[in-house]
Amino acid sequence: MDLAVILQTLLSGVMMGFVYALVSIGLNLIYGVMEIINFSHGAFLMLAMYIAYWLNVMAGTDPVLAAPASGLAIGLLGALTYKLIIKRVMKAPALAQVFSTFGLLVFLEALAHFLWTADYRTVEKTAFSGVVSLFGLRVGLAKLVVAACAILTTAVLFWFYNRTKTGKALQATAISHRAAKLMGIDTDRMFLISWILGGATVGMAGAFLASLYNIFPTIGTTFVLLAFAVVVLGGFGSITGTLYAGLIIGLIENVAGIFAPAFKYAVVYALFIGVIVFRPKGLLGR
Amino acid sequence: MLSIIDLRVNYGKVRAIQGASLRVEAGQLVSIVGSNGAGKSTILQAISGLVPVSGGEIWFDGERLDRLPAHEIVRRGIAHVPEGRALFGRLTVLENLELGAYARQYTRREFDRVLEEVCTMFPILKKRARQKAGTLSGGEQQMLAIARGLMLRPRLLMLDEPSLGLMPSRVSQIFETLSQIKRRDLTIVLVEQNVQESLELADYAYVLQTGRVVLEGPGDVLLQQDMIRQAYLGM
Amino acid sequence: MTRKPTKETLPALPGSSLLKPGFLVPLLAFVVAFPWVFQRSTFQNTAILVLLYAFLGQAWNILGGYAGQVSFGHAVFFGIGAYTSSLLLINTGLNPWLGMLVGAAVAATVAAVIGIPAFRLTGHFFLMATVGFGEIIRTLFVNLPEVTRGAQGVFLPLLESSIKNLMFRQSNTGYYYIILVMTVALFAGTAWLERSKLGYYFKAIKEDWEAAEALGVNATRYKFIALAISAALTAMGGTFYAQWVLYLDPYSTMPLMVSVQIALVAILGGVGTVMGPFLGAALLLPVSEVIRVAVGGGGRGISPMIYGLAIILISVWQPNGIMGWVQARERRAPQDQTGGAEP
Amino acid sequence: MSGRYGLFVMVLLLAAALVATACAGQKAEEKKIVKVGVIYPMTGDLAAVGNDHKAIMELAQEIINGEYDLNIPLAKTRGLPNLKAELQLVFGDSQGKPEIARSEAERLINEEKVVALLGAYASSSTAPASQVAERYGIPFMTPESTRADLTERGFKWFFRNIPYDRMAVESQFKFLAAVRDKGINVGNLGLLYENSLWGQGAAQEQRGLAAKYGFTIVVEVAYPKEITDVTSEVLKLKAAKVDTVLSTNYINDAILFMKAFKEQDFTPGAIIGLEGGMVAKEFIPSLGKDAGYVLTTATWSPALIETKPIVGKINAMYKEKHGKNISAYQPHAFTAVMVMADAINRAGSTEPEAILKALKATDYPGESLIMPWKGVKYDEKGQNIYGDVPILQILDGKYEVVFPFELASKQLVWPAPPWSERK
Repeated sequence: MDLAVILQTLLSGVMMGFVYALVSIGLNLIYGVMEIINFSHGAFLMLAMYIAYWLNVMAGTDPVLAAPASGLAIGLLGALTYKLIIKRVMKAPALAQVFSTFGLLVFLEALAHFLWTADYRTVEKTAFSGVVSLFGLRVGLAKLVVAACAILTTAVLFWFYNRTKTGKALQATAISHRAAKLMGIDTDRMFLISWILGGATVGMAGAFLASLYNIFPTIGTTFVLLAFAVVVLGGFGSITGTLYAGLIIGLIENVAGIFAPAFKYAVVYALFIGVIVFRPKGLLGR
Repeated sequence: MLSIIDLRVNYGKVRAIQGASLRVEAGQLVSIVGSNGAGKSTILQAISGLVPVSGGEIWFDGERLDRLPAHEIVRRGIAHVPEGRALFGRLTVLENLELGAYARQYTRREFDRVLEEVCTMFPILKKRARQKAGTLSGGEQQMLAIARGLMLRPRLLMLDEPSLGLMPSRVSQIFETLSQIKRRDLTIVLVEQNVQESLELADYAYVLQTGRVVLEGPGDVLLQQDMIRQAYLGM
Repeated sequence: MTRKPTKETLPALPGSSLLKPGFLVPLLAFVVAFPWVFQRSTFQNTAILVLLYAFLGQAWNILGGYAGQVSFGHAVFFGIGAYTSSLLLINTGLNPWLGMLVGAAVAATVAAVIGIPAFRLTGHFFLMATVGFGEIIRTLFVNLPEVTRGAQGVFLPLLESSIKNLMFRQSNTGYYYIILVMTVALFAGTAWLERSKLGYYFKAIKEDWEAAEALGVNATRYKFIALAISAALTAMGGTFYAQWVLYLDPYSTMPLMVSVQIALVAILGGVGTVMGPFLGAALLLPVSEVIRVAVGGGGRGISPMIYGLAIILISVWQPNGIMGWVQARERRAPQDQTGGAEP
Repeated sequence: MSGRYGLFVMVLLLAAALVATACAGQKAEEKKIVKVGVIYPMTGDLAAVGNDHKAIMELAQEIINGEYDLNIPLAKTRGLPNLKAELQLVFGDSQGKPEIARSEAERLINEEKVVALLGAYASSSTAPASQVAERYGIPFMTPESTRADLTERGFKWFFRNIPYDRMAVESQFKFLAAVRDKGINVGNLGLLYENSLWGQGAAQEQRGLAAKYGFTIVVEVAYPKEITDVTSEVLKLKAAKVDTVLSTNYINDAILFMKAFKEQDFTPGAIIGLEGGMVAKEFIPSLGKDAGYVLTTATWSPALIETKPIVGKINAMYKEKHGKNISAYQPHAFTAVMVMADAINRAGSTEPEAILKALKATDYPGESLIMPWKGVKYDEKGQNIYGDVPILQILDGKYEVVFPFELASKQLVWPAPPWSERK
């Protein structure tokens, strides 16, 4: 195998890595703060993709520019999910929590099917088409833009999480609800914020991804299992970890794709199990 | 300043506190002593809103606390340094202190001044500012927990077993610190297993047994009581 | 006194009113008479699905409900059971009943191997690991065509109709009674388990792993036992499914959705209770069927919408499942009685 | 106390609801009606297909029961003249699940008393549903399930109109051989396929036929169909110096691969698909000009709307009703209704054995089909032997027939121009 292929594979892996990281961050945020797995995360992603798609069809908005709108909308959906469902099952057994978000997943996917049918849709009017060639390495411009947006969004979130008072309070809540309360942190508000942020990031991710993928009601499921792997690998509650884990999974997926494409997700899951068993706090967990 | 009237707390069927009344006057250091499971920690948790109150009332400066959520109570100026310290181990010492001031809307300058003030009491924390809280030694962690509570500039400081699990030399250091804090006219509620020291320090003290106040009085008076001496001091 | 439904206020046998003859005898009479009363094949097929999922849900319940280890990977054991007996039948002509036992043994073995790493985990981590194993094993089934015929799947040969062959050509009644007997036996076994030492150990592990260890219960060992029993039973359900549908492939027998459906039946019914999985299956499957018939074929996803909504509502309002509701009524019942005695 | 009775009442109510909803469908027995059952996925992942099929099959039913001036058997007369009855299609929803397909087949046979079954799109549903039909001795016709061994089960009651995968793959290789005979360099083959039932089966056929026709396969890339990134798969093809790609994809992955081919500047001489994604209605709209030069087998082609009058007429009727053209596998569903109705009419009876006999004697004329086939005639396994599989190429944004050469609507372009030279 020549060097060019290896480099191209690595590059492609890194690009996908950023995308996976962005898709996963919201999941991690919510789990980190509340210890609730949001199974409907994939449906959030799917809805965001549809928002970007319809904005493109109706107003000609480029999907990348639709990100704020879809981020806002899905952030709101996150808030509603928290207020209407999660808050009511917080004291319930963990199983009820799992199934409430699972029910939401089924509901939202069916809703998308009802509203927009099962047809595959593709964003047709995009400003970023064509291919960028650099030292013989080739990347689709759209993918490059998506990766850049993913990095930017992650950076902003990172800043928010580590440099603002609310960000610190979120971290404190993630570490211990009780200790956070003793600091005068309104944990209920932090839960709400984590759902809003979780929704908003996956909402933006969905808009970015809309230009790369076909859009259909069950598209989210494809990503969400990988997102779980990313979150576990990176360690719960760690944004940096999620970023690195996204990169690792992107790379593994691409390298495995060269050698045994049929097994590539199996390799990812095997690694994922290995990590949770031997390093339950994540590869980079503290 | 703080008055607790006929407080009752249940955990499921277990009645942890079954009608306890306590008073804390401004500027006092009040000790609560009692054996394990007597309900000492539960009283502090009830005050700071961590456990729901099943009956009775808690008043603080003319305001009823027992209906408020925990974060509102902290905003009233009540700092609770819980048993086991509840530090944010993944965060740095400085970040822990910042979070201690979360409920206060300090300006940058005010924050720096409060931080300076607290750090003069615990110089070691300044040295460790960038270190993760989880990597500190037990004594240092306790210092940090107290310092974090002080960052609130509390009107009432509640300490739960500050000396628990520390080496004897560290224990005396903690009590040294406590008396230092006391000198600054802060109102303090102290829950301690080291009955001797805590009573020596206390202006007033309560003895708890199975969720009830069985004895109360000024610290030095209680220290003379036979029951205390037999039950807790082994004399 | 508060009347919150806490652990301490539960009766010794939760939901026991559903285990009394007053409820069981009419229920049994109903299920035994069912195929004679309802001869339409829709009813019979739905009833078979209900019983099959009650069986699978109960198998899941032993691990997930009693021993408290929540798995989202049971489709693997289901698939292993279905495949083992079917491949043995095709390749060696082994009787499906024997194949069922072999499948159960294989599933238990695989379960034990999975358990070695997975039982180092708890809670959400264990759950995620079972999802991962599910995906890995399904991938293996797809990609080892020499053994499993890969994605091509397996057609079962049509044998003569008989109980011995576990195959009936014209009528569903045979299938119905076989799965009925299997289900009743499993439910009786579970009722026994609940009172047995083993069941007690399981519950101890679920409530407090460390305390169980401290009491001298070898928690890990009993977790393995629960997993092996659960996997073996699930595999038996798989064999029944294979003999009934007569066609298998990894995408339709082993997807995550089957794992979730198995767990869902038990959870909606009420985990850690004997009757829970039956109630869950009896509610969930016919309801989705009724919605589908009522809304019509071209429903464009209305029926899954209602289904999803129903799951959300149940988890919000009755997080302990249908049995939670039954138990709440039972707790109220004695008070009603005393209330009635007073003038 | 009332808890357990409440529950019991609940169960009974449920049963009552079932009875009520099921009975609602049972009335209007006055008119003489012949029922044919249809099983398709109406909900779930494949719902779009099922609903599209239902729409066009209802059109077929209308044509049979009404009077239309079309050159199709039964069109000019009302209903089934030999039985003096109307045809009624009864639809069942498989949800795309084998066990539901099985249940629906039984329901249609036992409760709706259908005389024949059509369906069920996915081979994994067709297999169990047709097994039920076999057990009950009712004819089962699949319009579009292509899995090869469906007709290898030795079933007496099973019929298939569509040329199955082996025939389509055979067509790919006949085409390759013909191209080679013209002096074009076909070069090394690479197999690219989605790793489930369909893709694995196609690859198996392709391996066998490559050996038979003397072509070399240098690389095989099987990928899971839920794939999110295909760059490494494309690199693998590129690194293996593949000249011709035989590509078996669903629509989602087909589009991802085409995008990645372009991104990685991978231009094989030809990309030859096996229907599926390459003929899906979204393929050309999603890719625009990047879909150009793709070759694919196709049992049906939209080009027929213009080239074959009968297809144009049916399409016009469909378009008037539903506002869109017929596409992909819909014509197969339409054809199945027509062929089955014709057989029942010829049988002159609703006795299964009579219908079976009529089906076996089927020789449906090609000019009455909205398919490009010579006709419909079954071999002893129930496979339609007249199903030809032409090869289409996407030229100027349209599907054009390029093979067999004598039927070509446009000249084949091989090799495809490199990405950089496309306008």
